[in-house]
Amino acid sequence: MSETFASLSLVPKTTTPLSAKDFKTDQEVRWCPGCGDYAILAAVQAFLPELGVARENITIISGIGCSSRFPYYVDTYGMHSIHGRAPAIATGLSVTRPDLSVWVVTGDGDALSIGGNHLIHAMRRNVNLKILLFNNRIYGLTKGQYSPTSEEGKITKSTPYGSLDHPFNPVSLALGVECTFVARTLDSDRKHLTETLRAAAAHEGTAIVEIMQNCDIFNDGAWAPLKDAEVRDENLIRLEHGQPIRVGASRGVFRDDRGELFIDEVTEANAAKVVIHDAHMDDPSAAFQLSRLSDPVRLSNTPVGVFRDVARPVFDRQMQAQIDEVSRKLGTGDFDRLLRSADTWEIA
Amino acid sequence: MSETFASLSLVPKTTTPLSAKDFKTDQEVRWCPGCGDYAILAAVQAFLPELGVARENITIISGIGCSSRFPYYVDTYGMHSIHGRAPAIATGLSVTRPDLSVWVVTGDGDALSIGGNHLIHAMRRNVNLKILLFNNRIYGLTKGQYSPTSEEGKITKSTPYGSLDHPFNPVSLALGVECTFVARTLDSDRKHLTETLRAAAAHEGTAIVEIMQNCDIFNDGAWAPLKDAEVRDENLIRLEHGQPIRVGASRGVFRDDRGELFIDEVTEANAAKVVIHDAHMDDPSAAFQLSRLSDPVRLSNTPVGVFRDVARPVFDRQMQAQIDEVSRKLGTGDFDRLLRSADTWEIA
Amino acid sequence: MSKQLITLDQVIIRFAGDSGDGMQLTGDQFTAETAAYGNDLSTMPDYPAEIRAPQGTLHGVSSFQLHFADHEVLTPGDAPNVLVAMNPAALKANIGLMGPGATLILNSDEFTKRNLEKVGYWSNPLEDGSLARYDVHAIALTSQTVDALKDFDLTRKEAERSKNMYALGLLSWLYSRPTDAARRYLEKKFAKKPEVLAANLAALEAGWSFGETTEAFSVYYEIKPSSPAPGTYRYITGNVALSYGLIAASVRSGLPLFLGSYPITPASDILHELSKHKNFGVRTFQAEDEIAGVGSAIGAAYGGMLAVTTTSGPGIALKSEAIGLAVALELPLIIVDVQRGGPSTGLPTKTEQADLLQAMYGRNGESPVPIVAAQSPADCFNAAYEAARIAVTYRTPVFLLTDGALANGAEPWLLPSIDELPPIDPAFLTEPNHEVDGTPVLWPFKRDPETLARPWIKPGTPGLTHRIGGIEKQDGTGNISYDPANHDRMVRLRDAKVQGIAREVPNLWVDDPTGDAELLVLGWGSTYGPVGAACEEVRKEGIKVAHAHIRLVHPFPADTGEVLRRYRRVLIPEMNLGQLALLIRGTYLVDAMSLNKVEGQPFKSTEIAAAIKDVLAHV
Amino acid sequence: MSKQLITLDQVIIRFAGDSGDGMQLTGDQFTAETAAYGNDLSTMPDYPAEIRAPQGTLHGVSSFQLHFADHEVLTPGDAPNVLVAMNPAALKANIGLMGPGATLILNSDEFTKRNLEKVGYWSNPLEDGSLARYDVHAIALTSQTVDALKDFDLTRKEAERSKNMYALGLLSWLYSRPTDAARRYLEKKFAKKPEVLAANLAALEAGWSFGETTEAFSVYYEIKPSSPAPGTYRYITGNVALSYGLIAASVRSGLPLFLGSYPITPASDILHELSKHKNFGVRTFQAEDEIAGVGSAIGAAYGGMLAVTTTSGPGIALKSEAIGLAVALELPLIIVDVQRGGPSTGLPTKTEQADLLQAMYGRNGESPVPIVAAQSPADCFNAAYEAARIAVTYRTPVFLLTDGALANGAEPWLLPSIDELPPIDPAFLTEPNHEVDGTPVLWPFKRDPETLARPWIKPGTPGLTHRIGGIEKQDGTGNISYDPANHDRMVRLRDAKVQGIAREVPNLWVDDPTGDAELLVLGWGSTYGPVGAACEEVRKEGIKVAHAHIRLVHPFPADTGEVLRRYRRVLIPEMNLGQLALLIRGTYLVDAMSLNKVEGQPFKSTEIAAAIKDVLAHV
Ligand SMILES: Cc1ncc(C[n+]2csc(CCOP(=O)(O)OP(=O)(O)O)c2C)c(N)n1
Ligand SMILES: Cc1ncc(C[n+]2csc(CCOP(=O)(O)OP(=O)(O)O)c2C)c(N)n1
Ligand code: SF4
Ligand code: SF4
Ligand SMILES: [Mg+2]
Ligand SMILES: [Mg+2]
Repeated sequence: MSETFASLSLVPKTTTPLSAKDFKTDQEVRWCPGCGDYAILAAVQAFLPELGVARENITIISGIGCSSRFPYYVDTYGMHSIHGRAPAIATGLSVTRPDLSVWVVTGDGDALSIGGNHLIHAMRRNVNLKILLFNNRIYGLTKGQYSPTSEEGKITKSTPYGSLDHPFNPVSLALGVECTFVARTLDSDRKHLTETLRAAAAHEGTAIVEIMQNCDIFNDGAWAPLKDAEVRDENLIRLEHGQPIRVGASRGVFRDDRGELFIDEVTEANAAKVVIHDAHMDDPSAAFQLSRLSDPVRLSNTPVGVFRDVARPVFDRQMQAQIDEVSRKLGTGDFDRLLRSADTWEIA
Repeated sequence: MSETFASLSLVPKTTTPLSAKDFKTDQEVRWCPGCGDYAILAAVQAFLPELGVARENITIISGIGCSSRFPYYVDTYGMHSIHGRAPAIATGLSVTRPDLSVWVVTGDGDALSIGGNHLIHAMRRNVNLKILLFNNRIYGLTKGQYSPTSEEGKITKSTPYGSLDHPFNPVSLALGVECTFVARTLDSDRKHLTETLRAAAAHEGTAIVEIMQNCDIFNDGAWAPLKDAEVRDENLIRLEHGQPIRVGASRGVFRDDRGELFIDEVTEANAAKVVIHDAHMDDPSAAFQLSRLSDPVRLSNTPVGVFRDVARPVFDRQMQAQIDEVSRKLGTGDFDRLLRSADTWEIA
Repeated sequence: MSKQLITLDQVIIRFAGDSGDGMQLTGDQFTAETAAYGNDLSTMPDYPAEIRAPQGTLHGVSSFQLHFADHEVLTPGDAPNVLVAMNPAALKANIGLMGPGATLILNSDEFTKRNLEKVGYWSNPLEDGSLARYDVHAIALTSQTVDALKDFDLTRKEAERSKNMYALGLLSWLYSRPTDAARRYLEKKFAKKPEVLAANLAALEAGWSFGETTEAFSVYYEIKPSSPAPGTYRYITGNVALSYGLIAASVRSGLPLFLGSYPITPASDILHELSKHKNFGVRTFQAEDEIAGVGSAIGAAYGGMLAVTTTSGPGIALKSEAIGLAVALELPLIIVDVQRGGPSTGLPTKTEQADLLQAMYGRNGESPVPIVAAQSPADCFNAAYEAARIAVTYRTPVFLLTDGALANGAEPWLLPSIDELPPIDPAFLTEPNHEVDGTPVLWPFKRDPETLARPWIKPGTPGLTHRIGGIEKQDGTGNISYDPANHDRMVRLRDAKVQGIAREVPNLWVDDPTGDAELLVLGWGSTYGPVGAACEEVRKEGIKVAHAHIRLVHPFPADTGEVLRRYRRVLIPEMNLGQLALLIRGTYLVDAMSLNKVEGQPFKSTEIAAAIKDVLAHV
Repeated sequence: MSKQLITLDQVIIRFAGDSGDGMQLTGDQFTAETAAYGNDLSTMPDYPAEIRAPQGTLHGVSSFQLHFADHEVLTPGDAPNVLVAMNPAALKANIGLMGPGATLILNSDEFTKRNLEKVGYWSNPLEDGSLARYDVHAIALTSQTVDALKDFDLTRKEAERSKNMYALGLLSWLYSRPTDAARRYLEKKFAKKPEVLAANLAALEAGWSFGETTEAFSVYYEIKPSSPAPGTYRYITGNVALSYGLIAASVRSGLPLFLGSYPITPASDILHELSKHKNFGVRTFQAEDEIAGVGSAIGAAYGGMLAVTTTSGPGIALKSEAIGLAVALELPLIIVDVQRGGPSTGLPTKTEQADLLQAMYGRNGESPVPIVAAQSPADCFNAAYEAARIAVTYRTPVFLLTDGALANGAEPWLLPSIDELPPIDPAFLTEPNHEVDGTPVLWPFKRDPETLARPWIKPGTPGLTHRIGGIEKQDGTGNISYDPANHDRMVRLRDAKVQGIAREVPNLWVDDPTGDAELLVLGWGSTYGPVGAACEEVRKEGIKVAHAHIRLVHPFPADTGEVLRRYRRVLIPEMNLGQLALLIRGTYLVDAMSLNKVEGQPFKSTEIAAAIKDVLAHV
């Protein structure tokens, strides 16, 4: 696909068409066999050519974790930084280089435990980042402690008697800080994952994509109800903008008098009342309500797709505009004039 | 009032009745004349006797900022810690000392800028803390830089051409991470402030109270539309559980077909349709929706009062219960047995 | 066939395979057997930073080295006598460590063309003569295991998994080890999977029998038990010993233990271990990050707990601001740094000693903190206990430095008796400690004249409400003070308090058998083993050398300067670029030389021995 | 009345009052007048940590000291000649600094019983004879100001606010200063409030006239202009000079400037200053915390900007993990630490030099970073420029240390010409820099043989896509490497790169007029002024003493050891407990003595002079 993304208007276009192969590096991929990260890597490598921009104008910044090894495997510019700080580092890059497409790859521990603060600040500022949050509900790289998305009572190396913490819902969290683009998808659903990447890439500003990812070794099957062919369709809610929100084969999402959502069989009589998904509402409340539908343990009624996608001034653009504006008003900086901006005196 | 709070069931009761005076220290209060912090201090000192617990079983932990000087002025145990870390420090105290009533005092910079991560994690864990967030929409102590709650385009020392960041809405943020008690009140409304403190104190688990506070020196009048006698009643929405949500003298909050809230004149015809506030709903969506009503700049339609107040297991209780449970199962720890828990051998 | 039994005084075995081959487990079990048999020993695991690096690659090799003997063992050993390599990658990654004549037990099943090429072997070393200098035993470990388990209802893949037990059986036979401990372990581990248990036991058995019957081995060995001090022993790793030391301090002081921590290699196992012992009242809190880890510990310390935070180097960097707060608050706090290769993420699973100066100086302002360093895996117990004792006695944060090699290394440990450990007295203040105009008042910063420690006051104590903070405090009252002279006094008082610890700790430990050595080798932390072994080695050649080892790195023991001046030369081997050396030189103006190795690997005793000879050749 | 004009060679004036009295402004304006008049000068503000501490209390006193002369001025001066005290608190807080015979100008209106008791004066010092040793001028500054403004449409309170301008007028008369600069300032400030402007100008005028007419003053003074190097001068504070140094480096190198910072006293003014200059393409980013401040700067550095992060001690503690990453990535980065009193929150508005070892060692692993220290307010320009030059040339994070006294202190500055500053060449790599089997490839860690710097490669450069990270890298290729020997090599290479800077920087600056002094006073940073002044002072008494000052604190200039060994004694005055001393002693084994003052206040030259004499008395 060579159609360009409006969001990448400042990024130089490529002249030669690229393929997934062009985004592979010579480094051996070192995840465990079966790890969900492989599928995400393949999907991203296959998707990137669609951006239509030169490889050298893409940069991927990651933190630390299994997931954060990602940049080594994608032949763009990249940085494997330190634990939790990728959004902060990427912010510095994004606001100084609007000519780059900047991606952040992070894990549930990296983004939501140690890195929670940078993440929420990047989102409120609407920094021009596409954040891929690989959520395997566990600390993989450190060999299996519970994470801020692990379900309550989780038995892990650090919680042999069960964890006590109530997990974050990453989508609710992102909506609570008014992130302008919030989506969720699955490592194993290549098509949905690719579509979600496409929507994120098209968004101007911060786009966060929670990717439900399987850790084969320390949390195998964490997302089974959403992946196993037999049950997934009954548990997943595939959000599509402008479409009625359906659950499984026969059910739908409805709203009661008090404004609360509930799920019921769709009949001919009530079909028209199925809630229509509107990802472009400025008020994040409706999206927030959808984020509350899923059961954090059984994973029933879990919406995937784009919860929210709205426009708001973008941080790097704003910063550039301010520089342009001030330069226009004051004239481009003249160092000698700056030195003399206070009272001076001459000694002969 | 000597009635005890259920939430303080593990905290020793006082035998001698206390008064506000008992909570004053010999340290000179060093805020600027006219600072809203004085009113909050007076309200807290007047309220604390109501808790019915001994002074020595109250501890106040603060970070750094003008507001964070608070503990020095209240004659309980207290710690003026470092910037942003009060929720983390208080968590360590709370989970080890369920016999204490632990309060956190923090500012908009302290809590939401540098301390954002600890704050959201304390809230998701439902640590037994009463968090008073003095929001003056500015950094006071460092002499007036914009804060994460400052309105967009704010001109301050660090943003002579206007700030670019979109502010946090602290209530939305807290609801996004499912804090079990979320409220908002005003420094200048002693009665409302005291009622809110009372409700927070009664809550088991994390209670966050955003107190809109005036900084006389660097952000005077930031909350004027909610404080000036002439206009405040038209701007404030006083939430009361179980009551219709009214706006000013004649208006009310309604819900449309798509579930969205809107504000309209209340007539005899529609009076029954005014939304009734339910702070006890498990789903935070309705409270979230209310948090979106206010305009961050003009401050019209700003709800105050308790947005959410729900029960969830409390972190210190859970930790104690786990210790009790394991001790019951394994027997109280015997060090010698522990040493011998692996294969041993004797050398004669 | 009758086989010859040869008695050895010591052996170093290295097990190596793919991350998924279970080599750590095999090593652990062989070690358990060996410990139970009564040999002294020391171990060193070495594994990749990736969870499962790609199969069959060099990156994916995981190994475990064990040194055991009929005498005292100080290190995991330099050049192994035996290498068990489960695939070509394991051979290639480790062959460089093996001296000529060493025994290689190689899993011939894995020496396929594909596997060989994956690691850059363009011909098969089993056939091309390149291993001629070694005693090679190419054994089809995988297929023999599968064969031995053919009667079990297992897929081939499942059966293959037991090949590490087969290898364990073989090695157990070869070195006359009892297999009871391994059996017990398997029984416990697979209690709920009787089929798997039976298969593993059968593989173990089969490996043993293979050794006994095959003609491949004409000799087998025994290594007599060593004769250490009498008592009850167990085998213990540094991280577990450290955890036990903290629990012991909690039990002995009556202070409940609180750990605030964030997982990080190689420190996480302390969190894992302590989280098991809730029946000791231990509260473990997995915080959102390192700052919250230490922050929560400071809160717990304020609440009157024995508070601990554990991490590795990058985590210390994050904690440094809060540690400064603990210094200003003068609260007891134990900060454990299990050092790993740096800078930055560095070599996360490798060892190093490069955080000493970070521990000393990694905070703003004059912020003195005592530093205790553990010197062997079992010694982590004593070091942790001592750190807790100092923290409580002096009301101060204390650094406890270990490293990756100590944390994962293991050795036999003579079990202590809790009652014989030195007492730790929290001595909480419960009454006003000062008088102003005849009225009793609390002065939270009034110091003990001896230790200069301030009182520790638990919230909840009536009559002693007070506030503390990170701003400079007035001497005595603890109120905020911007007075210049007071600040200077407080800075010096905090420093004097820490320096004063030197008064009551033992003198510098020195081992100088002849008393007239010219060279002193000065070590700290985990160089204890290799320095000790090197000294023994060169002494056998008649070389006179002394070994001093610093346990309390800050402040230095009171007699350190005096000891240093007794020797013409001082050599300081460190796994860094000379951090202790800087402190020793700067403090005592002694021209100490550095021997530096920053390879993520412990010193070999031969490396130190060579340096000793080199220095002495130039005296 | 005819008054006597006396010519002085120097004067030290201290303005003191309540935080709300506008003393900083008065001081600034008097300074501006004085600078414009052509005196050399040095200033030191001193204000409380609270925004507005309670009125009339000791905590609330804010003061501003100015030293000006007809010759070169090195410090803000020790004992002021004149104290202007706007209330009893200001008198009480400062009287201890005043020598006998000093002039006190006291605002008698404020010496009420209530105000006196508030600060513990139980009798009125204006009446009780306790000020007999001084030349006291009790003047009703407040009511005279109100009187002077009675024709303006102002409330009494509003009128009172101008009392600082009245005092400024009086002092300007007393020292024959022109008031044009103050007028211009007021005109600009109150351009939109003509009434207030007029009132302030009237107060200024009235103060001057009062001096001229009152009998209280029978003499007035003049201090002739000093005769510095010819050129254009302005008055500048350290923080502004530092900001300009960074902008100059940006202009000269062509690298856009990026600042990632979080506000903290006394560093915030750099953020404030830089945020004004967006027309230089300067991007300032007020981050959510210090970690994001440095993190964003690392991102910007990777993007090819001149990246800076600014903070004070506690902020450095927080940034330390990320600085370690910058060391591993080998990216240019300037880290500014405006040091303040520690540990922890300490004395946030006071000065100290106690972060040197934090800058050296406050990171995990071997993590060497060059350190540049500024030595006077105006010198912050040069130091910042030099830090930027080193960062870019060597692809390394560089620490730039200043302190509270330098940051807020001010002095006249001879304006530089941008074209004469040394060039800074980003020299971005744009093509492959290596060949493998004849194919050109990029080796992101291939080093310049001279500087050992690696290439800097901007994202967006075609053909050079590559990944970098905090894990140890293979020498040359930059790929992840766990190889032991490679790690050792990389650790030593990073160290050698930083050590190598010593080769190309100037020799140690030494001032030894006679060439045969026995004592060397060695300083760094802001002790430059007081050490220099102390040396001049004692030299007047015929004492021979040398002064050396270290600008590049790490690595030390190449000839440092040689210089040190030229002197029998070395004395190192520091506002800490001996941090440079440890490094000097440890590096050169020279028995340097320390003179330590940790009071949150700069050294007085007399304190250093006394120490010099003391040392020489014992040589
Ligand atoms: C400062 C710091 N603290 C801790 C660690 C150890 N650490 C590395 S990755 C990780 C968590 C990984 O979890 P997640 O982000 O979910 O990534 P995953 O491995 O599951 O993909 C931790 C705690 C570190 N590298 N640095
Ligand atoms: C680590 C660290 N960074 C920065 C500071 C400087 N600082 C002190 S208070 C503060 C912000 C205060 O704002 P807020 O929390 O809103 O409190 P307020 O003064 O407005 O009550 C800052 C940036 C500090 N003390 N420590
Ligand atoms: S540990 Fe889990 S997340 Fe990490 S590489 Fe292995 S399977 Fe993937
Ligand atoms: S600066 Fe503002 S917040 Fe701080 S004490 Fe003064 S008025 Fe209050
Ligand atoms: Mg994870
Ligand atoms: Mg504030």
